[in-house]
Amino acid sequence: MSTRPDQSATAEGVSIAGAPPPLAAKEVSVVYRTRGDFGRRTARHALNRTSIEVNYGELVALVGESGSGKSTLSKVLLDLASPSAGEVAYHGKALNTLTRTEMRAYRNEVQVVFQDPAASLNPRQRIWKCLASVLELRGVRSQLELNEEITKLLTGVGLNPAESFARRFPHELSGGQQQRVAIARALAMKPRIVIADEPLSALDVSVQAQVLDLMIDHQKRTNAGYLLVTHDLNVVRAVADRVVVMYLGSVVEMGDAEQIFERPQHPYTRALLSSRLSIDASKRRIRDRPILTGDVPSTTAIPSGCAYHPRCPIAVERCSIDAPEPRVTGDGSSVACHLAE
Amino acid sequence: MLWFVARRVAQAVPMLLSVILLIFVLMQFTPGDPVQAMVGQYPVPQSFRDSLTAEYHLNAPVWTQYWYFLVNLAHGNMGYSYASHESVTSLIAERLPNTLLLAGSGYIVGIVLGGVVGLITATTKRRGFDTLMQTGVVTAYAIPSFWLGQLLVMLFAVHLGWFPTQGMAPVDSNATGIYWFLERLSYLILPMLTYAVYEGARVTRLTRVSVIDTLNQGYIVTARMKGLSRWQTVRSHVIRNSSLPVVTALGYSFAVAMGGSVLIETVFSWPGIGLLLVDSIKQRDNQVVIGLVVVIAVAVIVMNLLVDMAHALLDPRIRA
Amino acid sequence: MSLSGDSVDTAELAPDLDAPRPNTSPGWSRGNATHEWWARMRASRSGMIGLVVLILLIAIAMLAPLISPYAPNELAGESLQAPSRSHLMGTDNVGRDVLSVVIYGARIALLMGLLSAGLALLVGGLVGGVAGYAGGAIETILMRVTELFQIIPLMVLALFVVALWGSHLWLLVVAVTIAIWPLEARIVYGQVKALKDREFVQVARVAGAPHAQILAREILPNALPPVIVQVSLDAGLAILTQTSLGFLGLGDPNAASWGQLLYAAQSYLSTAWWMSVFPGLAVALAIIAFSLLGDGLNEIYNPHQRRGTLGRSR
Amino acid sequence: MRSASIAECGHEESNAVKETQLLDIHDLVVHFLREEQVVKAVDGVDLRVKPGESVGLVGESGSGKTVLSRSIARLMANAVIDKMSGQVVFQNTDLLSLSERELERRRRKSFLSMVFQDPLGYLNPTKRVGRQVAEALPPELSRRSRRHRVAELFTQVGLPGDKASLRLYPHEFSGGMRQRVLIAMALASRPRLLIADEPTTALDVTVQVQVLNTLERLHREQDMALLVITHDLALVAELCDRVYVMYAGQIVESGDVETVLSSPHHPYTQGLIASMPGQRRRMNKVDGLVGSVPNLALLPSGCRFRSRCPHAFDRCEEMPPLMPTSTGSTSRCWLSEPEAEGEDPS
Repeated sequence: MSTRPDQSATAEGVSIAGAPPPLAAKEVSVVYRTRGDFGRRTARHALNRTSIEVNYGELVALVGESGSGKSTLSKVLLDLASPSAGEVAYHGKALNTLTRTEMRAYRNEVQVVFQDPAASLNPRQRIWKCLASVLELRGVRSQLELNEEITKLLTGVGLNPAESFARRFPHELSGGQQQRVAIARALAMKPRIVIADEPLSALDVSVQAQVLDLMIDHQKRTNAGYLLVTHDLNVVRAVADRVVVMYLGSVVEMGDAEQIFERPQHPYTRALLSSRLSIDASKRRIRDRPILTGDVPSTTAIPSGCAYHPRCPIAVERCSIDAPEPRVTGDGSSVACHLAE
Repeated sequence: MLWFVARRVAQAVPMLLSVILLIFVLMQFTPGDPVQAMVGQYPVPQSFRDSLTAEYHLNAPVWTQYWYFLVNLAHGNMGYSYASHESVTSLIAERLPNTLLLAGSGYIVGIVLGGVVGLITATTKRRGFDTLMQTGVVTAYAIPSFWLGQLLVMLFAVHLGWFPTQGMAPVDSNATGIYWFLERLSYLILPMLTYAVYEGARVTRLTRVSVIDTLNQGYIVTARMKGLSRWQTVRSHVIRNSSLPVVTALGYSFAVAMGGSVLIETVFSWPGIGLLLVDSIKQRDNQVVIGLVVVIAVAVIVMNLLVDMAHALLDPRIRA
Repeated sequence: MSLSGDSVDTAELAPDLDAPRPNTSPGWSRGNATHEWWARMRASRSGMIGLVVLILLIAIAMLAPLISPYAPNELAGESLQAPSRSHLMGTDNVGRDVLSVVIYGARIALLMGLLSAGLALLVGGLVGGVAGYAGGAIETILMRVTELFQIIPLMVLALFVVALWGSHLWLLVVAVTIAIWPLEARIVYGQVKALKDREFVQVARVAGAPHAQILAREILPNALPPVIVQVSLDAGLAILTQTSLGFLGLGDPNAASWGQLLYAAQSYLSTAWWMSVFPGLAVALAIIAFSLLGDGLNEIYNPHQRRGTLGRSR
Repeated sequence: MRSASIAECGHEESNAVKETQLLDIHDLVVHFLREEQVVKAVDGVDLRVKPGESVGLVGESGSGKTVLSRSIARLMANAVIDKMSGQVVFQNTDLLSLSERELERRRRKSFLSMVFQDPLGYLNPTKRVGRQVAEALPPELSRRSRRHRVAELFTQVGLPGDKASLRLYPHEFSGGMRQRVLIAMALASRPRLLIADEPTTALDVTVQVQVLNTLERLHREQDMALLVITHDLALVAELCDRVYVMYAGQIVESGDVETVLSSPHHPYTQGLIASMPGQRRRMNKVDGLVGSVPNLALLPSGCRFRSRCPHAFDRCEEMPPLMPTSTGSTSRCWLSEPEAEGEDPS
């Protein structure tokens, strides 16, 4: 248990020796206790002792199905939700111990792009105002500078002519354009870490690629760290350096993208990969696909032991009793399964 | 379901205590001394003052006072009317059935009428009819109930002479059997109608919105795909589902109706608790006023309880 | 499927989320906001009728001394005279000119209605806003208290306050305010709470915007429209409550108000219909005006659930 | 002029072949009104489904594919329709000419059924699932055989058919199971054609495979034709024999799935395939699409893809008809014309 942080550090193999990762969640749990109608209490275990880190220059993909806690994890990393246990560390320092200046640095450095671009823009602000209020937080004050910066930002995300877009309200833009504005706003803070929570899933197929390109371009150019939260494995395959697979609030496997896709260790990862539809498939592949039975259980009733055991094709008795701890395997990835090699 | 009821009832208790606390707090803010707040502006003899002070522990700290206020209520003791020297409890008990008769009948007629009209306006395709009904609803909604009562009295009672103007029964009546019933009915009709117009307008509006909303749901498309006819779809998928929000709103509207009964009972001199409330206020008979406010609050809480249960019966998602 | 009359959700059938929207489509206010607002207001039948009637009422109230034939409490002639050329709406039981009382009554009704609605917005907005934004225990406590006030029927609550504290003009305003503030509190609370969790507010937090800025720039501008609609409806309710108190004989006996006239009329229903009909009409008109205005504003701010009370717009 | 060109191009099939069609949509036009604008959701669509065939209809949001599918089953609201013309011939009957009563009668037997996206919204939350499925059965059935048949349908779609499950409410099911209930309901009338509108979009990927697998099995075992409407080319690749690609209210390309996916002719199809992340080498921008789908109420003249097309030229100001290509598919692009084939940059 106590050795885990070191283990995961070696597991990722990306962090520079000694220096703590710029953004990391350590053993974070989030439990939402809701009082349902008429006093019935339910506890929703959104995250269960989850650790993850994001380093500069890498693109980490966080994959999982509904209820896997991937959105909660990104909220925790953004300090929009507070963990019930564990902590989020910014350059090795827990968020709630940051000084004012450090907090400001964190707020500057870590930015977000949400799923629904229409909801993430204030409907009553013109694009200019929307970007300006962010730039002002960075200390850009004069009208001239603001105009200049906003033009640069909008052109940077492919919204030309910038002046015309700056004058508009969000609803006058298409979904793809709105998402570009949302990205521009995140970039206005010159972030070194960007957390993108399902940034593509609200967009049309033909627009997804454009938006993805834009983010990848920024990531490569500025050497920023990206945490891409998604359920689309095809996207992950195309762009990720490292992959973290979550199931019901726990990380079941993480490792180098190449390794995860070529040699998945956890049975859930394997099931996830085999359910990826592909247009290369020779016809009727659907008929031959191995089927994972059952649905994702609710986070209010997480199975005992390994949360995956009721659906797992290779589960043994032990799996229903104790929960497997993440273990580093031969090729440097980390997997939480009793039966993994 | 049983659990649901038990939990819901258990929750009503603190609610009740808090409402009584609210009433108590409002009384605390009354200018003048507390005895005066309780009895109103009667010149009361010192002996009565002392007995009240002792009964409600008015010299004790506020929390103790609240406790004895509650204890007295729990024993059904709401004090004595200084005007009539009767116990407040018996005064209210005497008047309550009359209010229930009037409000209940008006409520039922209004709900039935409003439900039917709302369903028709929502499903009909004739725009003109819909607009007409809608305009009617807005108008009915905006007309003060007491004024509508006055208009009805002037038209049907004074001008046409069809119904009596005021009261609940003639002073000296020897009608029996069916005649007795008809006589009572003739007194009931106008105030009941006033109630029903108001309640009906509200229910029409609610039902219309709710039915239109239900018709836009996916399962209506599913029903049509299954080959159900229009009427079958309405019967089996629309009515129950669209009654959910209406039932919820009825809980709130009951409170409004209780408020409205004060006005309607005044117009028609109907001897219910609403009229009692107004008379007591005018006579500064505050013991009665306090008792009435408590009783009305209890009635509203009970009604909300019933509505929640009806809701749970209609909607399986709420149970469990 | 032809069951539904007019409101089929075509957005579901062909969402054009990704198509640039033309400038004429309805939505939140935009370029030339005032201009746009006015254009849409003019397109709303309910809204325009409400606005015109309301402006008329306000004009009457303001110009009362100029247009009213008599002073409100002046004994203008014999009592209980039917409408005639010299007394267009007749005279009341003490010989006042009904028309004059109705005209001056507009002053009291509008003043007291708007005053109580405004005060209720102030109290309710503060309670609801704090509860919605703060969350946690503060939220629970404040909203429970708001609920309590709603258990006692509005009218009964107002009566209770009058019974305890008396019925001077300003106490009536307080009574009505106490009765209707929970309505405002709930709507403000609902708005603020929903907006607080919206993505664009969270983005502002992530960028490090201070609370004051988030409230002022992100939450308030978006919470305001539905609140304005509610205030318009509640102003009508305030007038109704205040007139009702007057009708019960609990209004200020010295102020010439609609409610007071209706109270007096109660004793003369068989002889003097004009004492009831004209002030009642005035009350109904004022309430309809506020309610139509509210509908119109609702159409402007929520164009997608356009369901005007007077049929469709345009 | 446009309809004439559609008639002479398109599928050049003899009458004999035509008669074997299960569903034959000819020049279907559905325009509806929204906020005083005419939305040309379906604008001259030809589409055919043979008995037992599996056909995909691919399009992005705003392409009109949902309106098309609803129009086939006549599940569009009449109130907002601005214009509806053309033919939807199903089993030799033009559905558009049927009266509502006749339509209701036919929906109950061996007709066509639909499965919708978002299963929760399409199930009545206050009714037990068993009863909802039973409603779709012919009314003349006895109570016993009704119950029996519902249990049978449940097992067919992979749900437990025991009494307790039939008495559950929709909210007591998971998303995947709800979708199965909808499928069971659609199967109740033993349809010859099942139209599935985004059947798995709301589901998790592991569950998506389960549901698609069930659909495919039912299609195969019951010889039921499938018309799958989706935005996901991969889903079509795995499930369908033929595919129609829809853009801005029109079919822009159609043909065998393998042919269309391996050698797409229309620049839109090419762009769509290139946009699929799995198709691209890392960081290597192949001809992805630029811009976004046009507003169906404000369509440009000529080829509707013109503004986004990398190959647009003068002639594109004129609307191209659907024309046969060298690979046997059809494409609505001047560059796909046989004589222009040489210049086709694909």
